[in-house]
Amino acid sequence: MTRDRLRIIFAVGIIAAFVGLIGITYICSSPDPADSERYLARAVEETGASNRVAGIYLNYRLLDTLLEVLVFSVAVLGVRHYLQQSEGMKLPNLSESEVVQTAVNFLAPLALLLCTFFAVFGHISPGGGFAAGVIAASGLLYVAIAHGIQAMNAQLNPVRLALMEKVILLVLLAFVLAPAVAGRIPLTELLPTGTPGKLLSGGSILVYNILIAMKVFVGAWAVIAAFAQHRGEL
Amino acid sequence: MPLILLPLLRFVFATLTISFARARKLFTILSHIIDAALLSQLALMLVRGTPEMVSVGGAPAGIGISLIGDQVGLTFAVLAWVLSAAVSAYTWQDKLRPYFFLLLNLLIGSCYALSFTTDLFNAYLLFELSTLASFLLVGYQRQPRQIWASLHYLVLSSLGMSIFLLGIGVVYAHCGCLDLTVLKTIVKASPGESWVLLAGALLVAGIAVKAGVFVFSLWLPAAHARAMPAVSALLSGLVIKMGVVGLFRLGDVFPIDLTLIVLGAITGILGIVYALNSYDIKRLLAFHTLSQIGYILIGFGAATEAGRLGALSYEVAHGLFKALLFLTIGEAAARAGGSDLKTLIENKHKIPRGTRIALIIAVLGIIGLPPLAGFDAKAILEDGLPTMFLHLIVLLMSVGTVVSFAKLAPVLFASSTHRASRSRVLSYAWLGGGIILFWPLSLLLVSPAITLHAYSGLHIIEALVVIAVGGALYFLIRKRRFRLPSEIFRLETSPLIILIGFFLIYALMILGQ
Amino acid sequence: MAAIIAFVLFGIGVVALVLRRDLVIKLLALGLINAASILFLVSIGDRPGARAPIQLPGDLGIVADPLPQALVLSAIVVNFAILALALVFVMILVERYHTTDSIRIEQEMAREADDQETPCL
Amino acid sequence: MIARWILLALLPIVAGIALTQTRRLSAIIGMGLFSLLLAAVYLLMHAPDVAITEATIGAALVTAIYVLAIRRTGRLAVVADEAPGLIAREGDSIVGLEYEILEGFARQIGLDLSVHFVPLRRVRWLVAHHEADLGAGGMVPLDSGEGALASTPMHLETGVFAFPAKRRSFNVEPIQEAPDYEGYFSELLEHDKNGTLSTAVSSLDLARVLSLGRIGASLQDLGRIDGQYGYAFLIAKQRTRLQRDYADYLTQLRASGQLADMIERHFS
Repeated sequence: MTRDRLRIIFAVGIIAAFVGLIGITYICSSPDPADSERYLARAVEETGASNRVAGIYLNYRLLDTLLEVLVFSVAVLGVRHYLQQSEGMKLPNLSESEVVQTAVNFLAPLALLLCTFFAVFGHISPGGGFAAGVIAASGLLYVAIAHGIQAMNAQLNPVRLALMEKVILLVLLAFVLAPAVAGRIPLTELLPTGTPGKLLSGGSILVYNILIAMKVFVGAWAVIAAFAQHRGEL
Repeated sequence: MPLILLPLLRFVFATLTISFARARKLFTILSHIIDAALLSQLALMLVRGTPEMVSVGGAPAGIGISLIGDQVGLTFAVLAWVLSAAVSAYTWQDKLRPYFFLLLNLLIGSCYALSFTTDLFNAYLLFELSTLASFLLVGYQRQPRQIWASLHYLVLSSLGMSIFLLGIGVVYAHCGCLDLTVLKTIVKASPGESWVLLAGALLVAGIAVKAGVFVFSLWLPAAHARAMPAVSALLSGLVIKMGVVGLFRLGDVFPIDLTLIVLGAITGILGIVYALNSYDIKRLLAFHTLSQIGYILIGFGAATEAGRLGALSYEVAHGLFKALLFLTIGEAAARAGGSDLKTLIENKHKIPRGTRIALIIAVLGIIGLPPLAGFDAKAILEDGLPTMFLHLIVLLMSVGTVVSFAKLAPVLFASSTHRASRSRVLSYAWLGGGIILFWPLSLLLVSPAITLHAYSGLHIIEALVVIAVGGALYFLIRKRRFRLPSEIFRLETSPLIILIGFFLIYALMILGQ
Repeated sequence: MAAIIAFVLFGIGVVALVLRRDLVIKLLALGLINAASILFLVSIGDRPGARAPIQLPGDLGIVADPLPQALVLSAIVVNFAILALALVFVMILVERYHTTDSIRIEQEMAREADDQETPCL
Repeated sequence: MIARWILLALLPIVAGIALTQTRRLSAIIGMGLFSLLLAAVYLLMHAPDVAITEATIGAALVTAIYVLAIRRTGRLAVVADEAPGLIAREGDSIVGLEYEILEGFARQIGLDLSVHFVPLRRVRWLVAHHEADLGAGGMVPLDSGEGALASTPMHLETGVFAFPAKRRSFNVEPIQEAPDYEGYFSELLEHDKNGTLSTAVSSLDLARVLSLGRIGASLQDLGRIDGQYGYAFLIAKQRTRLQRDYADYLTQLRASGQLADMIERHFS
């Protein structure tokens, strides 16, 4: 008992010391916001996206975003690989009550609308491909809750979805690679930047947002479906 | 352009491998040929004195993500290519899912990208990508112990990466940029300020978790010992080195020379101590990975030209012989039915001849017999050490290496009628050839004057004496058993130890200014 | 101030990671640790009197620094990937050992085949 | 501004509460709430993109997969203390009266039966914390007032016997509790060999007494405790629907005479 308590005190002590040390040092070093103005001076004109975050995310830091998509794909792949190997089993239907059905009829189109909005206007207003994809996938989850995952899976063939995911990833990679092969190194000069604030502006950002939204939608749905079908005992 | 194409093409091949599983072998050959062409183009540019540098994204260098093909990066990229080829050959005939090769390609791609990037956040993402890929690779066979080791790896490494992210935050708050080349001038202009110390300590502690530094990489022995041989080889040869390359890059910016030396000494000595007490050979190799990282860190921390080059060559040399050791021991263990020493000795006649010869070369390489890889790299490194004390530590580590590998001696000699498959032999020959021909090859990296100096009589005698002393010591202490704390490797304790390690780094950075 | 909260959250996460024995809760703690470092990054970009970084050219109002926000988007996704994959591995372990208690799993594993070095020679 | 401070101050509190929960579901939902709060904080920190991403990924997606993962659909999870005759391993299969009842019940409500053998103390804990649906293996019904646990109707009569503290004299206080030794039945046998049986055990039910006797343990001075006892399954108090289902099933089993058949087969 005392040994356990000692352990707890020891752990909390060390962690508190860590938090205290970095907290105090950081506050005392008094960071000056003016130091990080570098990115503010540029951006909108260069990327053509009035949402500066999208401009940085899909233009200056395109490589990061690509890596992020890859990380997400690895996660989807891993989840699918490990959860599918457990033997094929009959899927339980979730709930099917009237109320849920009605709610879903209202929620699912809303999710679709939000998804489209976030993906298409991601360079003008907040949003972006990733959020759009996840929202669409959760919309699908509502539908699945109402109609049962089994019915869902009959309509959305997992194999075809997996294929679609790969194709989208390839298209995305091709889109990133095309300028590099053509010798246009910054990787972002494929489409004109246009006038910031208009729908067709921001160069390739719009295309990337839509591609990422599709990719993430398929991936997120695959993850959700894998977890929903798995009859674990956790 | 090759700088971008190298990683991106690997990612494309990764996707292709899983889309068209049948054409996997074609893709493997194709990707290695393309990579070789691109790498030689980069090497040519480096030799001409104009290393390629590009900035990705529509922003000038320092704001967008910059990639640079310098010596450190290119060396590591070449190592990645060599090991990728070796592992591809080793798994040529294995019935593995396309999923495995996808992860392999992603891992190699992220190694390429990491060796060139100078952007902190990009490095963070690459570390995470490689963590996830190797996490899945370790658990590939779904054995519970692999899964547990994998999970441990993921938890610690993700904790480390969060610490790294805090470091990125501190850097950005003060400098407004994440590019190491720009950071260098800013940090040089403000020596000894508290935020420099804080940011440096956070970044170093975060990377150290991935780099195989002893008090941080507590996940390493389990993960490396339990994964498949091909995966262990990559983890030990490459994934650990990603962290080391990260430390090299940070070493150029932050004042962490003393930190690296002390961490190197600690990990070197403790790794040896644990290795001496290991009788499961895969575990022994895993602990040796830790101890060998010690050489590299000490060499780099010495901050001399020869020390730096020695560290780089040792990084390559270690990648070669450790990968070969893991591959051969893996096959031997599969044939013998277990990887602990007793089983290996009892079934040593089942080990194929090709495997045994490769194993002998690898062991001779790691204990530093002239003129193999270990000797060459170690000699260059020792030339760069400024003080006698460091020499002594390095000598101690060398003796320890010999002592712990002397255990393997009975396995090495036996007659056998078994034969290894052709692709495996090719893979062994590829790595073994690298170990034997290391000296001529190292001329590409190191100037001839330094390399020749390494072959002075003194070094050769020293290496032979070390081997003799190590062998003799082994006979003296082989009956001794001592218990080492294994508590620190548990999931409940290791996060705390990482935090304690952070205090150590912080203190060393204050001392080292 | 938000930075301090972020550090505190980081601390809470590590405490839970070390002291809670349930693996699922350990993973949630890991998610908290990541979320804390993300909060820290976002807090850097914020400045008094700023607006969200969405503006047309020629608009000279003070906006929050967009770069940390862009970085953080990636970090959130990475966090999700880690949590999902780790959860899958925990599920596999639970199927094998019927418990999520990390210490019990360690014990079971040690009992199953003693991982301790078998001395020989 | 004030809203932001309040939300920021709430963050550690919510995180702390969420991570100290014993029930996993509460912890997961707590962390989902934390993510939502975090998204609100981001919104107030002028980072709408981050807020949207955090709300969709951190709050929705992560919470969704964690909840999906911990829900045990399609399985009737039973934890049992091994009790020969009632529910016990025999080679690779499981046999016994209770197992047969459970099998039938699981089939009736359309679930797969999965049985895990754990020590007795753990059976109670697991059922009480909703980690398992039913607890089996010679469970004697508890007083209804006891914590989060309830018991199903009895399916087999039994007696409870008290072990004297010292073997010499027989002077048993009536003990209300069910068997309260710790550990597996096989561990009990170890105690018998060591002669420490009476200190390890205070009371035992009939099935275990019989099997102890069968192995040759000395059962002198054993006293029957007064009262009506029977075997039942443990179930969490809140699972009223499952309780009702089981009660219906048992009544049906009894009415059709199948239960009597089973008892006959297993205990004669």
